[in-house]
Amino acid sequence: AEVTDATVAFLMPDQGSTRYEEHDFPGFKAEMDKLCPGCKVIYLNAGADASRQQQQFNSVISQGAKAIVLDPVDSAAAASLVELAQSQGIKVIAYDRPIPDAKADFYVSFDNQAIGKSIADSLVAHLKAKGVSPDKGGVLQINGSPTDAAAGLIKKGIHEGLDNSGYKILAEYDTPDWLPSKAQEWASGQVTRFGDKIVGVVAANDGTGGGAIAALKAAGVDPVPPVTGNDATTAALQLIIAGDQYNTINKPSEIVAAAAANVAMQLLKGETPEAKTTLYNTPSQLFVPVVVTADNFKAEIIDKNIAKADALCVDRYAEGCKALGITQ
Amino acid sequence: MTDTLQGAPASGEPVLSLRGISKHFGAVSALTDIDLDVHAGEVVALVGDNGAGKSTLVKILSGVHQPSAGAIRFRGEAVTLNDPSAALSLGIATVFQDLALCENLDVVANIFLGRELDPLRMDEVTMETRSWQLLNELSARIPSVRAAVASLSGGQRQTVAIARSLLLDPKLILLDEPTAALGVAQTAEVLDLIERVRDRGLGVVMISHNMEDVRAVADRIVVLRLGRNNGEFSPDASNEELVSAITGASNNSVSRRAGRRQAQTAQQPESGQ
Amino acid sequence: MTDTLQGAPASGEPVLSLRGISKHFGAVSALTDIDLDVHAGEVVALVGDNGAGKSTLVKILSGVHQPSAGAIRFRGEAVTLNDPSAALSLGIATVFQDLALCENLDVVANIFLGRELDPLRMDEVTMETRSWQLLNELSARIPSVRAAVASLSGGQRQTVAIARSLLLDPKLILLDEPTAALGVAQTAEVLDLIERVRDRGLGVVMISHNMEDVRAVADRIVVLRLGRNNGEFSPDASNEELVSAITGASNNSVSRRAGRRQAQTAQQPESGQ
Amino acid sequence: MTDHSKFTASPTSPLLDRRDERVAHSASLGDSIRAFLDRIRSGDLGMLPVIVGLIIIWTVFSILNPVFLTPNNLVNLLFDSSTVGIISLGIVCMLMVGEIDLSVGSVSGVASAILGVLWVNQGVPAGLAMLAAVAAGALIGFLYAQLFNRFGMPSFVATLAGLLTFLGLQLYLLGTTGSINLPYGSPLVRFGQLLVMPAIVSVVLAALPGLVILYTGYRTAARRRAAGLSSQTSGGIIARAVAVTVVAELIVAYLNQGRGVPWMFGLFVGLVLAMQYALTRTRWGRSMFAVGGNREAARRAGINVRMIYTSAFVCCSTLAAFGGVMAAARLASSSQQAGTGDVNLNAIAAAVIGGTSLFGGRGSAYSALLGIIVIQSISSGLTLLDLSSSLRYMITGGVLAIAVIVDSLARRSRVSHGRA
Amino acid sequence: MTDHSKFTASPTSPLLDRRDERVAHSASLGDSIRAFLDRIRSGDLGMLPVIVGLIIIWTVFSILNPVFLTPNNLVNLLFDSSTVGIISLGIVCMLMVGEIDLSVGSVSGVASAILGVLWVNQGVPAGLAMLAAVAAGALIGFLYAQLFNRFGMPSFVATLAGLLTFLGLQLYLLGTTGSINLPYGSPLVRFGQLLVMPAIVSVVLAALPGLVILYTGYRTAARRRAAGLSSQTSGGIIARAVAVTVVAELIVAYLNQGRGVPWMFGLFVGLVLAMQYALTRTRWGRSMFAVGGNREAARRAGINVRMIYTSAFVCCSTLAAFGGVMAAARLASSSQQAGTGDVNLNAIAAAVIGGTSLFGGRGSAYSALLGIIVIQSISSGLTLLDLSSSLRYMITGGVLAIAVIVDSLARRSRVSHGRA
Ligand SMILES: Nc1ncnc2c1ncn2[C@@H]1O[C@H](COP(=O)(O)OP(=O)(O)OP(=O)(O)O)[C@@H](O)[C@H]1O
Ligand SMILES: Nc1ncnc2c1ncn2[C@@H]1O[C@H](COP(=O)(O)OP(=O)(O)OP(=O)(O)O)[C@@H](O)[C@H]1O
Ligand SMILES: [Mg+2]
Ligand SMILES: [Mg+2]
Repeated sequence: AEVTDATVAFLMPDQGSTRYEEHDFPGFKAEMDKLCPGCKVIYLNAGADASRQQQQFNSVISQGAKAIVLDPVDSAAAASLVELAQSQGIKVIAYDRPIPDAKADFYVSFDNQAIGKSIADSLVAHLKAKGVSPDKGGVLQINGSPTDAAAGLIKKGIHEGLDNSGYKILAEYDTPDWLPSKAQEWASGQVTRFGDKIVGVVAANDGTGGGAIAALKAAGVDPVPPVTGNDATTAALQLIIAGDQYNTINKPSEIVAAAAANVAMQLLKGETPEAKTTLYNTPSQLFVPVVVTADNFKAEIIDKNIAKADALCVDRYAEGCKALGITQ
Repeated sequence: MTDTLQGAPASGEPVLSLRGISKHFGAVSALTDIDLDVHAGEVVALVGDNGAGKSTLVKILSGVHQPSAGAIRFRGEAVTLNDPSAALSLGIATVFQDLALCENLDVVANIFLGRELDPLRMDEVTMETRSWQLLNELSARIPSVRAAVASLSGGQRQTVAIARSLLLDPKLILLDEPTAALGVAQTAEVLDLIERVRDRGLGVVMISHNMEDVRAVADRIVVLRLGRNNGEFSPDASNEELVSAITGASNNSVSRRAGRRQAQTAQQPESGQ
Repeated sequence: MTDTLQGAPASGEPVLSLRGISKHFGAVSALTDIDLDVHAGEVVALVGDNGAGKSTLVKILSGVHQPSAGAIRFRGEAVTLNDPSAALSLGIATVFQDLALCENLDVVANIFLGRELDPLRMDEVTMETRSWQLLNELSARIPSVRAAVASLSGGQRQTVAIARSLLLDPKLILLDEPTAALGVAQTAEVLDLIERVRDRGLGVVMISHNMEDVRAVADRIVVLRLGRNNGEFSPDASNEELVSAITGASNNSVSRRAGRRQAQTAQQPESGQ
Repeated sequence: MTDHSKFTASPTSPLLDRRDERVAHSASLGDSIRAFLDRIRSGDLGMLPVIVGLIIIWTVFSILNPVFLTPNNLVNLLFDSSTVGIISLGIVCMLMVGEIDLSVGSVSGVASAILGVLWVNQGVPAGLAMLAAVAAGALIGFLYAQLFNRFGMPSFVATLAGLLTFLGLQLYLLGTTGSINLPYGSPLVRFGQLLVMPAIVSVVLAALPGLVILYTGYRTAARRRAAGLSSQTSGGIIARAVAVTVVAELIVAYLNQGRGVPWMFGLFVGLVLAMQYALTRTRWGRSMFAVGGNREAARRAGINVRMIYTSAFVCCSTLAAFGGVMAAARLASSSQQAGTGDVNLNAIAAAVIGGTSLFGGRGSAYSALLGIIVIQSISSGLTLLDLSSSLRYMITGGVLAIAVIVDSLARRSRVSHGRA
Repeated sequence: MTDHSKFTASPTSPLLDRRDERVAHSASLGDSIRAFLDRIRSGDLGMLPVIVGLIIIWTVFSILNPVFLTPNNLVNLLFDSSTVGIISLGIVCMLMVGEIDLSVGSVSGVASAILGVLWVNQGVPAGLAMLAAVAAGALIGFLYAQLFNRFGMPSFVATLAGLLTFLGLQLYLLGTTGSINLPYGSPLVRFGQLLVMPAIVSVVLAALPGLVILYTGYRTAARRRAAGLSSQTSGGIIARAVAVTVVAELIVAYLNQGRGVPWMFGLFVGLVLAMQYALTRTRWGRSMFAVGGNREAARRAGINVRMIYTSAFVCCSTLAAFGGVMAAARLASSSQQAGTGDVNLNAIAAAVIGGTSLFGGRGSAYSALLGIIVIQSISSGLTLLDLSSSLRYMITGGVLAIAVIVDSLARRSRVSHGRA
């Protein structure tokens, strides 16, 4: 059947990172506009509040949404939303975070656990390459919010990467609300505690990574040991250019969001989208994120047009950009 | 140093008997070694200068403050008054100088506070009727008993506080300057009231700065000065006697003022108005 | 219906002149159509029953309340008192019935509140010395001027409030029951004080329920009843006259009580004590 | 001097409470209306300003997106209001005595965790698990009361410590699993998500308040007449009863065009009414007002002040726990995030917006109802608009301010008319 | 009747303020110490209980992990305390007049966003950008004051609306970038992260308070003697000055064994001292206490109550904005999350824990200093222990309660001794 004027909702979980508003939603909207110019897209963000997300979910149903792309605040709690929607014949596409307890119509995502594992693996490889002995010390692990399910997945992935790497985890911390200042405060304490035994920091996102870097710099640690990140925010990319941060994860969310838009349209038309894998019983499409370091910076970020060179390479970063070959 | 009283109407054991009561607030000794007896059917007036410790004594008797030292006997038994409710349940009703009303509640609620009729389904009609009766007994001019106490005049509030204390069936009534803010008519009613409760056999302790009122109703006048007992007088003691016991000097501002006015009116009898 | 006064010391234009002042609080008319004049060097006593509207009138004059209707002239000019600070800056000092002290501040701070010496580096030593002087003038017995007002006795607080008003150099002083909580000595000092300020040419409005005090210092007695003017008397008006103007009836509780007591003492002259 | 008759039961006004000539009274229905208009002018309006604010908000949102006023959207709004509303009702208790509870969010979270762990993980029957969760809330309240009464710890600090402690406990209870799904289709979850009253039940329930007003109105009027007090006219009583009934029935009828009136909302309103009764018509409620207004005066009146505080703390935490259970039912999940975020602030704000004073001794149970509806209306209205998060926050703030400005202005006018 | 001599300057006590025989005075140094012990027994201890609570916390944490008491950890603690401490100082202003500001977190976030956008993105000089950020804070405070004074909107609601509005503004300002790196190595970031006083400067500064005590102590004593008032003995003044100097120098010497005393902390302490001076020694401060204690009495004393409220709101928001700038410097970043999380609650809690009353009219600037050090000590102590989040929350709550219990017990004893 042809669909020309359906309403589709795009429900995102929090403002913890800007990606939803800066990448995911624009990507989704652009693809929807292409596929179905007459369709209406409703975007809502739950601000990390599961009950608010439920309220938003109900609200878009009363607004007549026929397909809902849902990035759940609480993966478990979202199960009831899925059932509620499906009982009214509304399609639900799990986005970004899976909904293990209910069978959504489709699941499109980067794999959060894989993200955790990649940043940890990348850091371990870097340390080994530099010949840092595991006896010298260990790494700090900075997780995301203790009340955030996605943070839990990343944490699991980081452990997968670190537990058998040979490098000890000196200490581990769940950052309340992903607050960079909390991460900074904790990292400062660990610097006094472990001194130069810290050979690296695995931080679950760019914000907490930035906090750790600030703590290391403030304690006068020089050179700053490698610190990971995730999300490829402008600030983090600049820190990589400046040599202060080791890596981040480039999640071209637009691509995933576009995929979600495609799936939504197919479901609305009554077609069955093609599933590459099945996760939690749900047909799924998983994208593999890329770890960005100084080495592949130009190739992954500039050449793939994730960020513009002239936006990144402002004054202080110009020199670093030259070094990385981004600018001449 | 004190005129001890001879023919007091005291009979049998006193309702209330204090021995050696002291109270310190930090470095200040508000009361030192106070003795006091009150008998049934007797009105004891407690007089003294500002800050003499009268209200502190009343607060100790009503369980608001705990004494630093000393013993209290009530109806022959040693008691400790840890709490105002302890004093209330013994049968000691108090009208406080600062009234202690809840400004956010209306007149009826204040009068019946802690003694509401029908705790689970308050009987507002009966409470309101009773309040009007009490207030009329005291000649109060209150526009509405449903107005919050915050909107009442000073005298109206004082009447409400007095009405409160009439609700109980106490053995001893403590009145801390009950007529200070009252009009002439209301004052007369309160003095009448004091005489009525005395005649019903209750003990009354009244604090007042008005020597005329004191002499009108008191059976015995106890003077405090700087937190110590400073003599006991009969109501027919002269004004000068009382004032000099209160101020601790026979040459005081009261006598000076009296002297000056006498001289003035003698000199120029027509310039007064 | 009123005894209009003949030989008042009023001369020239009054300091303060009210015409047709009314004040409504919701459904209650606290004041209706009040006229009042106060001249320089004159003590006007404002008397009336509880709730007669005396304090409301004082609050209007001190800018606390705004009148619902009527005109105020001060020293010949029509004024609107939107705010207490407006009244203060015109030279109207007030001692309120509820004192209006800050309980969390100490005595010195309260006395000098709003008029601290040296705003950027308060001169505590001078303020403290001056406070002691003022309080001693009033015969106050205050243990320490560094104690918070919350810890003072009722009379001590009233003295502090009166001391406050002495700091200003006002044209008109409003005293709302200034002696209600004061001891005999302090009352005498305050009455002296009123006479002194009168002699310095200030206008004084004094509210009191004590007819003796009123007659002692007032040049003119203005009676309010139920929010209306109810006559003006000279200080040598008889007690009965005044009381019946205040209560609105010649057969009132005061006269009844007086009659009863007379009868009593006549019958059994020895049973009094 | 001929007017002293005014104070001996004058023939024109023989009623006990009508003898003061300074007070203007209303006798007829027309007079009542005039008095009411007078009160409006002088700003003594009770809940009216908040309702006006609410109507403004509703009008604006329904202009911006007509979906807002559809019955089903309102039904959702009522579902969402109920959970935080119940918590806010507890806050009203605390504010009444002049104290505050910052930990209601955490306590509701702990309750939802207990429910999930006991019911789903341990297999305890749902009823028992609910009971345990609510009892845990009561225990927490009792604990706070001990800290407050015995150690004199300010409630702000005690409950701040509790906020952290019980958030920790919640995380601990949910442990590794993170969150627990409550069985979809179980009565509890159905109650929280789906169950609405049958139309006829809702119509009957909506008629009840009017009937109660009629009955108690007549009874009280008769008793007052017998006691020689002024009393409401029959006309006045009937007018009020009819007005209340019409409004209630209209609301119900409108909601019944959609899914209908949620049972959960019915429960919430029931709790509000019960609390309002307890606060205004029982000695306990009177004591709460007294303690909040003047703690020392209440103590001197012989009120057991400590017990009143204890009851307020227990009441608040118990309602918070119950609200947490309801929130879990609504969400069909006991999650680590339950009770976090803005639950605390919303619950307190609802009570304050509804007109309960933060400083004690002034307020009503209705403020929780009205306040939470204001807050949820803003929230629900904004979900219907396409806005970026930054705009959304700014508009929420702005609308909140506007909703309250009406009330504040009314209160100001009340003050300037000497009625505060 | 021989004792009237006591009231005409008696030979034993010719001083104006020593004429009341009921008061026990202390004349010699020994007497002073006895009076001090007396005060301890009666619970009139000022800041002492909080300090005792702090010492308990420090002891426990240093037993659990000796790193806690290393100079460098304490230096970190002081850095971290300074930012929220400055915000908390603003809260002290608000609490002093009996109002509250819930939006300090958002305001600090907006300030940090303004700083980042102007300085880094727009290339405005750092100093100007800072000024703009702080001015924005002042403007926000002025806005609140208008809502409060003109519309009578309760500060709780006005600032709650502000919390949301300014969070939105912060997100809006940071817009697409999300967070902005402040240049490492710039003076501002170095100030926030690295700059410590040279040892000699810190030693000199630490000696200042003692000198000031000596100078003003002697001067005041001389003036009081001249005015016929009782005065402190030289012994007492010297003892106090020496005690303060020794404590300050010991702290400084210890910190100098590590990185040294942060300039940022010096700035914070300077602000605290300035605020304390303003509150206790100027007419403005006196008016703040008066308005907080009894608004109506202050108004009747001719104080411009509205202006005092305005100054409190402006002061609070300005300090919040300045704290936000400092926080951005500390983190070397203006992020969307700046000022969110527990900044609000920590800032308010610090003031309350330090002994400033939520109900107005009682408190001191020192409470912000002490309170924030308590809170940061708990937080810093816990970062040194490897704990799961759930335990971390529970322990934070528990430790907070214990820190305050000491103070609460002392205050109780004060009440029972009639000194509250
Ligand atoms: N809570 C308190 N803390 C400290 N001092 C107090 C306290 N209460 C009373 N005092 C002091 O105790 C003394 C006696 O006060 P009290 O109120 O008993 O006086 P009083 O005789 O009632 O005076 P008045 O006639 O003025 O009412 C006063 O000097 C007062 O300052
Ligand atoms: N803010 C207010 N709101 C409502 N009614 C008020 C308010 N203030 C005063 N009233 C009413 O106005 C009337 C006059 O009060 P006012 O205080 O002026 O009396 P007063 O003459 O000073 O009496 P008293 O001798 O008892 O002090 C009283 O009936 C009182 O209830
Ligand atoms: Mg007294
Ligand atoms: Mg009065």
